[in-house]
Amino acid sequence: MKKIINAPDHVLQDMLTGMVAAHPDYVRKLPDYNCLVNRLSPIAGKVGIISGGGSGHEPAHAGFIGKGMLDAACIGNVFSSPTPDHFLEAAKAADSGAGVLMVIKNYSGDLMNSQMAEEMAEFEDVKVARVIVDDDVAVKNSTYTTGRRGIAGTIFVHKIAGAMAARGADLAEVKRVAEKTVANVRSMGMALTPCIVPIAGKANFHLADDEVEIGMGIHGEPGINRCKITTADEITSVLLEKIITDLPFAKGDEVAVLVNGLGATPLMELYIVNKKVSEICAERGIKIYRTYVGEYMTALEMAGASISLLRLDGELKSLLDAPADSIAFKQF
Amino acid sequence: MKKIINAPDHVLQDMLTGMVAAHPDYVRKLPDYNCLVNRLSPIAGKVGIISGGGSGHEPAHAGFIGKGMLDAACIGNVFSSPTPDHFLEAAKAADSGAGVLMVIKNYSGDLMNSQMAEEMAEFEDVKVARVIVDDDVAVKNSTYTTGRRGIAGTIFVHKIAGAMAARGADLAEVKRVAEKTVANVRSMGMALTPCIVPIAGKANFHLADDEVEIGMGIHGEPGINRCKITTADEITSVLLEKIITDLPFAKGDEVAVLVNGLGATPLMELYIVNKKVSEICAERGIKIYRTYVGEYMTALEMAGASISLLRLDGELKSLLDAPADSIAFKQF
Amino acid sequence: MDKLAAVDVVNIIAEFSKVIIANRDYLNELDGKLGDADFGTSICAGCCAVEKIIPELGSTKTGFALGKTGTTLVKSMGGASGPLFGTIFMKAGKALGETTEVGVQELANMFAASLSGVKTLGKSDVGDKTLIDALAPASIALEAAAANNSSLQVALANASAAAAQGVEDTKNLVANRGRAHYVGERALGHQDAGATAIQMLFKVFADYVN
Amino acid sequence: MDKLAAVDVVNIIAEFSKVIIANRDYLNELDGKLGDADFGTSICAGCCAVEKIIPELGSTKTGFALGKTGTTLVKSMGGASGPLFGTIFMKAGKALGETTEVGVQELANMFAASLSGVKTLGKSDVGDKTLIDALAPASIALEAAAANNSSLQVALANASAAAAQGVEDTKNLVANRGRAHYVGERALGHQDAGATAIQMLFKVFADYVN
Ligand SMILES: Nc1ncnc2c1ncn2[C@@H]1O[C@H](COP(=O)(O)OP(=O)(O)O)[C@@H](O)[C@H]1O
Ligand SMILES: Nc1ncnc2c1ncn2[C@@H]1O[C@H](COP(=O)(O)OP(=O)(O)O)[C@@H](O)[C@H]1O
Ligand SMILES: [Mg+2]
Ligand SMILES: [Mg+2]
Ligand SMILES: [Mg+2]
Ligand SMILES: [Mg+2]
Repeated sequence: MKKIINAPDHVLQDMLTGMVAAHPDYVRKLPDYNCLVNRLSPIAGKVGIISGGGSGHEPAHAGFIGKGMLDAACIGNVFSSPTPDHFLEAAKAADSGAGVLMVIKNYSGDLMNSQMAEEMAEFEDVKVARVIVDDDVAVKNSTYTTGRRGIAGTIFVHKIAGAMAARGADLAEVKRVAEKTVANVRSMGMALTPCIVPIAGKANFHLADDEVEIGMGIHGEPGINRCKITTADEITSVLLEKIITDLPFAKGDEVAVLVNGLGATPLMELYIVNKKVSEICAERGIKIYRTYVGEYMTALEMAGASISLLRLDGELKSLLDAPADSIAFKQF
Repeated sequence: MKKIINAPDHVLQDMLTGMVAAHPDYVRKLPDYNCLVNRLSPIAGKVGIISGGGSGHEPAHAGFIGKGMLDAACIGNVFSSPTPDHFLEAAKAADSGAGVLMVIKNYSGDLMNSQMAEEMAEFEDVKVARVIVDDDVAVKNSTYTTGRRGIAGTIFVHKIAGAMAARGADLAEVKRVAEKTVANVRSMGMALTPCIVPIAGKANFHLADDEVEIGMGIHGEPGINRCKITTADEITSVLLEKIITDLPFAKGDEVAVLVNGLGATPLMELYIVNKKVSEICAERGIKIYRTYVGEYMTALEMAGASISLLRLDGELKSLLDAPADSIAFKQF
Repeated sequence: MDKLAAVDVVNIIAEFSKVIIANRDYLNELDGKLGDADFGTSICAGCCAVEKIIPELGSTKTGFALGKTGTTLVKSMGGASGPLFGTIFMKAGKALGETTEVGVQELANMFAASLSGVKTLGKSDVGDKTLIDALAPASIALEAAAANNSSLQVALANASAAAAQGVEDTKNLVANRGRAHYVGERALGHQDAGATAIQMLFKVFADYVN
Repeated sequence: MDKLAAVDVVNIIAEFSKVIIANRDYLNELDGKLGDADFGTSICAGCCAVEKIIPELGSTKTGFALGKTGTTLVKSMGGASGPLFGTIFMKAGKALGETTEVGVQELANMFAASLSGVKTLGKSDVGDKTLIDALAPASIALEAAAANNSSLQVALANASAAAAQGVEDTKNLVANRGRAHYVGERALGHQDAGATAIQMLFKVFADYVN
């Protein structure tokens, strides 16, 4: 294991310290909790949006703290859900009295810990709602899930819910658009290399020099199949085919595209993937409204990429278009 | 070699196509030239800012096209300078009549090709000035350079020159602040793994499982020494020591910090590096004015990071603070 | 020994923590076959946190130490197993409440509560190749012992044996849903890590009363 | 053959392109010892582009084909060697200008211009372990031949031999600056790739007049 770290069990704290040092204008850390909070939150009258999950997916989730996106994030150890008290404290810090939406990816750990936090929040007079993201079309069940995994499509949920909350909508309305986003977003990924959880010290699977894993999860969970690497065009076609037929996305639909790097994939390759995404969408009469290319939801130093498509209507478009000023997602 | 590409000699064209497809609101491509141009450029009365060099450093350089930064970029094959005609066409596309500043990193190929373009520009009635960035304190000479290499500090030159041009300053003034930036920025990097130039198909050096190369260049050029990997704190100290004593940065100085990933390094690790950067600066009485952490100047899928420090005065601060809306560098 | 007092419950919790900590690598290894090899690390973190609060567990109420252990596990473990093991202890503690003595009937009540809590939270059931496959048979054994007026020793020996058999049975399970589902046939032959920790818990109980 | 006509210059350019293309891998390999192993690929791309414009090089002016070859190399090569090899041909072409015949004196003039162009553009000199270490001795040989009124055959044979010796000498150079500097002692024993291509150019000239 070759990493720029101090010790496997210090990575979370060191990272949080480094993040706050880098972005004091965006975030502060709650003393004693692995929670970063928008420097401006709670914002009077605004529904709070929080996200939480294991670390190792940076910039997700704390990187999306900022105007028009998240009010707070709680961060667990690498690939491991934070405990309920961290979810709870993040919610409390984000709550202005208008309630808090928790954006949770569909993993048993995240689900259970956040559910406990939701129950605990009742006693603290914080109104909490949850939205569960399960955008990954690769597999029905996986290592940590019953049902589909939540992956990069989560970014769209942050963006849309964040924009709706910024408009002053109430918790029910914010939850409604978040669920609408979940209902309309589909994703799938693939990987070229494994990643190493610092505390484990070694990769938990192996891919041969000419193999890729189609449908790989963001913790290295197996996907649909392992095959010989082919061209970017072919790989993109396979992922997009599965995504498009799942919803299904149809001719005339307008979509937002997210080509997401898993950590070690050069931006060059992500753009090469996007070339084919745009070609396939054009062929199928799917209109691309906006495209995001970069690292949004990573899996440590895994090489690979995921593609997400979000079907848009007028409401989602205007929410997606709204400005956002978070650490890692900025839009004028 | 395991890459998400279609063919080694298609990577540049495929990437350019994918970039334009992703960001049609930011960039257009010049037909027949490997140049991306700001959709709004030339901007009447504004000095044009262009940057150019080999590809493989994404988001550099085309990713910095946008309001308050670059008007155009010309892009060569992987790690190989574009030819003079591409520099020339980028300059012509960026020129509103107020002249064009070329931001060039100090590599023989980039220097010579851009110099030829500068000479050719005379005949096309485009006023061109060049600024040569050589911020890497690691080695005096290297594979492609006489003198120091230009690395991630280049981003600051784009930002400062871009902001000055946006203010309406003339070419001489824009060049002055660009040179002031070069004079005040120092960088150094390190790598954990090599990268593979697609057309070569194999890494051009090897690092053992427990080795790092201190002072590594952004094309895999050797640095100061190869040593056993230690902690993030120690590695950061070594880089920063060299950077600080070079200028030198002194107690009371105000600086901008850039912790830059070389491609495969998780953002988590970059933040861990930044933790130590902020600690060392605090110890030394160097005041951090702004910090940027992320991938700005990469070397394909190389794992590693570089640190840049820019000493600021009032003028540089206000130019650094100016808003920017480029593809990969956005600031409200 | 006929009944467990609050102090016995604390001793059992302390002993359970010791056993778990000693089996960290083994539990990681088991999790590695079906999951991400972190269950040992995770529950060990929980038990270390529990060890630290042992001095604070003194009370005459038997439910107190269990409840406090549960919330400590929830706060210190994370992952999927944190809320589950936390729930096991929290529900057990809640079932005992202010009771000062724990007999066979109380044991049956508390683990029935644990079981139902885990099923609700985990949306899982017997046969999913989880800790439930050890907890459920142990719970049934305790209820049978209570119905038969068995001694504490016999009741806990039966529960421990049932849990051990449950763990053994997980080897033959191919789950239809949940985390073990995706590995499918590959899961065959491997016992579940969480179930193994449950078996350790019942063994500690059984050994303590002997 | 006493003088080269414009058509001979074109033939030589065509032959040079052929030789370079045939030596692509070899030149890459040489560059790999001191640089990034792309010189063969790079100059080969240049020569392929030149081969395509050979039909357009017809002219009575000897400078025309050389100049056009130079700009083609500049436009198609990139890297460090593109501007340098482009300059060699462009400056040579400019030195000949509208001249219709190239004798020894003209050869000496044109390569002197090339050499000075390369030195200025590359900010480099003899001893830097670059193509200059082949070009400079060849250029000197041509000037000597012109001073001695040597025949075209003798002049080019001497130039070719001088370039070859220059390439050989690069093996013993440890550059003080420039790209070969950083490899230091490790550069010893390896000949420079650019110099090798220059030697090939002079060999093509020499062979052509024989
Ligand atoms: N939904 C569930 N219901 C019951 N038990 C579960 C469930 N999910 C996981 N478990 C138990 O938790 C154990 C895994 O815990 P752990 O490794 O800490 O969690 P994670 O899957 O988050 O890494 C499994 O061995 C299993 O017994
Ligand atoms: N500054 C310079 N002056 C003269 N020749 C040079 C200079 N830099 C490089 N060269 C020549 O160019 C050759 C390398 O060319 P090439 O591999 O195409 O360039 P790059 O270094 O950009 O990869 C070297 O073998 C050397 O002869
Ligand atoms: Mg886990
Ligand atoms: Mg090169
Ligand atoms: Mg696990
Ligand atoms: Mg080279």
